[in-house]
Amino acid sequence: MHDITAHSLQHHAPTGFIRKHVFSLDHKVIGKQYYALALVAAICGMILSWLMRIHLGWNNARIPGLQLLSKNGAPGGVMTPEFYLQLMTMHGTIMVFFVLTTAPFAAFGNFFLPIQVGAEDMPFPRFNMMSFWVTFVSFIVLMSSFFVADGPTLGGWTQYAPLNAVGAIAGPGQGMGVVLWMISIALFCVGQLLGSLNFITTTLDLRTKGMSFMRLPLSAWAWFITSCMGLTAFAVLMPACILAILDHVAGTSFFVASNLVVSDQLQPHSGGSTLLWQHLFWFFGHPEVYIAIVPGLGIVSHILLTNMRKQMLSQRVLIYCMGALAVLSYMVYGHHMFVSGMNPYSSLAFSFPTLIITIPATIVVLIWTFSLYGSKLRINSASLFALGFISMFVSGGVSGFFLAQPSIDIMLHATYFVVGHFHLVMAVAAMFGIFAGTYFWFPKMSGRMMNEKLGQVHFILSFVGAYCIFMPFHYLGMVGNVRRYASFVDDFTVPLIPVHRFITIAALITGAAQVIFVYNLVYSRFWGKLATENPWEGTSLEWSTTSPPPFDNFGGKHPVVYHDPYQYGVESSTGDYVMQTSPEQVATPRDEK
Amino acid sequence: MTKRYSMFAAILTTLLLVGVGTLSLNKKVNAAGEGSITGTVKLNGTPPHMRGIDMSKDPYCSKAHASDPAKMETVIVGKDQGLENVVLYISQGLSGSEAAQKPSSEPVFDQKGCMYTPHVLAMDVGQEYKVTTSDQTAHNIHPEPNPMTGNIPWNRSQPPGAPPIVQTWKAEEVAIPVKCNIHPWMHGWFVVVKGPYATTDESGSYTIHGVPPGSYTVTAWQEELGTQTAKVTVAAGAPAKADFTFKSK
Amino acid sequence: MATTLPEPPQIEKHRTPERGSGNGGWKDLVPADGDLKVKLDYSPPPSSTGIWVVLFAITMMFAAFTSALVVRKGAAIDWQSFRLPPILYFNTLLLVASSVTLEISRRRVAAFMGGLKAHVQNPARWLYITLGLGLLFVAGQYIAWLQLQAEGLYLATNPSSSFFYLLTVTHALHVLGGLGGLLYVIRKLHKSALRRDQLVSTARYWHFMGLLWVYLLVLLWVKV
Amino acid sequence: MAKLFAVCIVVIAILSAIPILRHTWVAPEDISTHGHLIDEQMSETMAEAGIAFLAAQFFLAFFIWKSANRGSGEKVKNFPIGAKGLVLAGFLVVGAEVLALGVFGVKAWADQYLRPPAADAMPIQVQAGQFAFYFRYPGPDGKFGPLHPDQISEANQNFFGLDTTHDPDSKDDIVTAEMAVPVNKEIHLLMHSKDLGHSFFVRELRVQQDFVPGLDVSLHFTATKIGKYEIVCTQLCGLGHYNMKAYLEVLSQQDFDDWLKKEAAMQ
Repeated sequence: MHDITAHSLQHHAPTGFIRKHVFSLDHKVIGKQYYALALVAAICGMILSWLMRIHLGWNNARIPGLQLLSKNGAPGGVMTPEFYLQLMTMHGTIMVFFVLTTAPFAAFGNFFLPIQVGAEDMPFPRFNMMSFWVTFVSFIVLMSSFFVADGPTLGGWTQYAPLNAVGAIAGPGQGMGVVLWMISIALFCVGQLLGSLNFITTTLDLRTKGMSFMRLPLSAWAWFITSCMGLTAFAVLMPACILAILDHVAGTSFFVASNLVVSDQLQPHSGGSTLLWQHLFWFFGHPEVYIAIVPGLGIVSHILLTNMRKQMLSQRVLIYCMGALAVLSYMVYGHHMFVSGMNPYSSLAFSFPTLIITIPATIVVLIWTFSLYGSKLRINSASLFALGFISMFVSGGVSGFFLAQPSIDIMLHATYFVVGHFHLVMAVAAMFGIFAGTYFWFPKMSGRMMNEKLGQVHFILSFVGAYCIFMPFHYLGMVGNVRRYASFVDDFTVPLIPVHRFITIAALITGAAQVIFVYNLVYSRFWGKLATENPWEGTSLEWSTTSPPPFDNFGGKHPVVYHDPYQYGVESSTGDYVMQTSPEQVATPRDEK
Repeated sequence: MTKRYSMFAAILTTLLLVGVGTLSLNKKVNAAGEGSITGTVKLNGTPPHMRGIDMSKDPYCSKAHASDPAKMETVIVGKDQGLENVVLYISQGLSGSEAAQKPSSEPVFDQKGCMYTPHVLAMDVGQEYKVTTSDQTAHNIHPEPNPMTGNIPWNRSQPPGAPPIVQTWKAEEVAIPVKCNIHPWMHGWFVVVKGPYATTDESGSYTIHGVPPGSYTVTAWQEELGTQTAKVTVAAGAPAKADFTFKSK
Repeated sequence: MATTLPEPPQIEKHRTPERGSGNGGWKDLVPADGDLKVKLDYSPPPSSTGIWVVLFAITMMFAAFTSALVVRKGAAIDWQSFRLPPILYFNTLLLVASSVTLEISRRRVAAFMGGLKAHVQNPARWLYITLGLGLLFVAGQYIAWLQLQAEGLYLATNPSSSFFYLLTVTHALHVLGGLGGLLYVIRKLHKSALRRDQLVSTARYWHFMGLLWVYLLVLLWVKV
Repeated sequence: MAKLFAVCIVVIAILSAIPILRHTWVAPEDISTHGHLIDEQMSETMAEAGIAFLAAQFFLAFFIWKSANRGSGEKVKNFPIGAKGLVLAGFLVVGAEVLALGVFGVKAWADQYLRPPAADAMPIQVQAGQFAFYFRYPGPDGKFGPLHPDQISEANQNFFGLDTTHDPDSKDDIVTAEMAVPVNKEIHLLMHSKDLGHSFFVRELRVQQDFVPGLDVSLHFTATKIGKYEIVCTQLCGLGHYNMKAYLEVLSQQDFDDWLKKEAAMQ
């Protein structure tokens, strides 16, 4: 562990393919590896969601070739209920863990956190490398469950007990599938813990000369806060997974109650507590949602500032709000369990902090929106996606008003309203953050620009498409359409089927639009036009080095920081901005102090 | 040296195998000469009350039984006390090769009106059987064999219009309960035996075909009333007779 | 035992501010007028910050286990307490002793590196003793498990035994990790490439393992 | 592009609001005594959230339209109300709003969960299992017999594991596959799970509650409208989850008594 610091002291760029591109210790390469993993995972997850949507729109329709994916799950191309649930579980798991957690946090964070604080590398590069490869293995383990006897688990990404522990008798995929899921997630936790260790120490110890905390860019702040959350959350999920594996394999009874009769067979377990799993899981699960979104907040602020050419009304407030969100996220997890049989008084106790969360969230949105006033907004793919993020964040946020209240949750719990809510506020918003970050930082990561026209087409299609998909979910939920149903046999859901078909078509089109992005990414990587050092006229440290940065980020010398980040809208020799590294003195437009 | 010996052994075994093979072939050839066991299975006493089944959970099912309400099928008594769904098989007296013969017909287990037809499905070890559905609602088929026997439980659902599920059982087991979790009242049996078998019809009569001459023990199995055995001697051509009477509990 | 040490390493000075990475970042602000009044004030090397992060994660993990235990026992009708194998108390002594020896060796090595005592005889000795004690502890835990199994208490026998194995095994694994750290430090010392913060953070980890074990022992003693 | 984007935002915001305003998709009519509280809470929240939603989207669109691609000559300005003002507004407006919602919300929640059932409430036990609900009425003696999980056998339709030969209390218990309740009578629902986590959700009743394996929870409600309604499971419980249903018959007292007699005869 410790000699790694020594290693990074005498920095030599590795030679040889393996050390350079596969088992690399360079945080930049690791960041790219994370990004690639997230990209692959996202494509898998999206394809799964397509299959689900098709099945929901046209029940028991033959999907030609589906039987190739799973002979038993889709005999003759007709999707069985269990296969639908398996797809749903895998979609959720892949997206939440391997896309929304890895891309904005692990991928961009790895690449840019050390650069933005002015360090050569993370303090523990070997742990950093391990963190990626452990995550990679956990992804492989998860996907491998598609190929075991009766497929992956169908328990949903929350894997509620005792369904996750009683074994194959409870249904297909509950045998080997669950075990693989648990192992995969436990490994994932290890990977992210190692990552958080690096992020935190980087931010605390490796800031360069002059880089005080308040001079950190907002993105760096977001990653730092996120890594603190991750450290706490994943360190709780891992033990929970261990307990669940023991219940499943070793016959212990942590979560499984006594006298359960599954499919006419009395289970051997005794006295376990079902709610215990929910408490442990959601203590991780709710912060996890914020782990997915907070980096987005930081990235979006960073990008907006660069493209508004002026300062936010207050950077500090944004930082405090992100911190507040992080802290609150641990006090509200119970709002996932209002009707779970938990003490009704604790439901109330959990509902108030949940409502209070809307305050910092609202303030962030207000600051963003009203900072736009009087700015010289530059419209490009990056800023468009950043602005789209705000819109999505609002739309997904307001539905939180409803779900935060136990009384209304009686009506909306486990309906499509919830699905619409978390997809907008977490999934789509976070995805927009990822897209924005990609368009914004791609020049720095690859040394080439992305195609602007394609980017904007991709944006407008994604923006409209996302709303077409996820707004109707709320309406379905308000009627009382229950989620996680493989098909709709309830009489009253029949009139809703047209809505589902509309959603399905929208999903197919929007998904297809993502091909533009992938094409743009691949094409620009090799044939895009070369990027300058500072294409967006940004001020933070990543723009003061070459694109792509050299192995040690700053070519041997060490940047010295003279300014707060985001000195935009000033008169200086360079134009309307001053780099953090330039000693030039300018009248800061409106200082916060 | 050893190599040559092993070579010799190999040739010998192949010869033996061929011999056995031809023998068993001969058996098939003179199948006409084989006898059969026939008889009836009756119930002694008043037939137990078969409780009605409330299928209101799934409107499709309850519609299917709108005219004639569904009842449980654990003990079905036909005209003059004949017991239906009793499986008869030869528990003793069959040589290995005879037991190894597979009947030609493929047993079919259909799901109709959210009930199993037949309620009891007899089959040979390793014989392929087919599970079909005639319903417009999805069922799941969930046999739960005894883990000791080495039969592997499975659980798959069959949405409307899905192709039949074809499976086999690798070990003898009397009997494997089958259920549908989506419709908890749906319950049936797989009876896996070695050698020839028969199931009684609604009048309680049965015939086990293809029994080579010899003396055997025939066992009759009823899910509720248990088993009975009888010794019979089968002569070539002439069908042997074996009647059973179960006492109602 | 390779204990012959070459020249004592140089006295540790604050590293020159020129290197950005690995030596701690500069907290002092550079005023916008550009002239650098740089005080020699730097944050501790990453490894000694990192160790606190690691310890925090471990704490969270065992906190989760603890809450699980409390909830599970609270809900339980089937909880059967059993007598802890006495050897555990002996093991505790071993672990505490190892902490003491490690502390001794840490001071010696520090003094040695600081050049205060140029000729400390074999600063590695106490490290070896600590290592031995640690190994003994793990062995002792193993014996404790064997004893329980002899009594017919296995992992799945009862929630109480489940939690006992869970907590002790997880802790033992972490102790093994600490032993790895010690071996690493010893190797570095013999290569006279040891940095003080490496020894310090290893020591912190080890002491934490001791504390954690005492906590677990009390927990098990009260609850199980 | 900026203008197109701004227009998109406005159009989408309006389109999303229309179905709400026109009540295109609304929850089925409430048939319970406590439901109106939830519905009122719902509409209040909808009003506040809706306004917040529209306002935010419009402001966003407006500022994008105004400030996009302004000429290099112009200066950047700051919004007159600085950060302090906004933060204050956030705290006061949103704080008051959510606080109000929270406080009012307590009323609806309390009526459902904190108020104990009336003494004369009619007890009914519901058991959830893969993938069906079964209901048990105590019969004339008003007592539920004990459950014997080892005797549960769906094959013999002994869904609860009753031992009618040994337990006198179980003898007259009536087990049914659909749930009938007399109108305008408070029901005390005792919830028991046979195997896994399930949930009991009746939209019209404004009632949803999870089953907790190994822990029996209870629920109380009063149905006020005669009719047939759906009971569905909302807790993922396996492959048949989507088809885990039962029907709730709200009957007049007279019909209910007849129904109970009929069911008793079927035992």
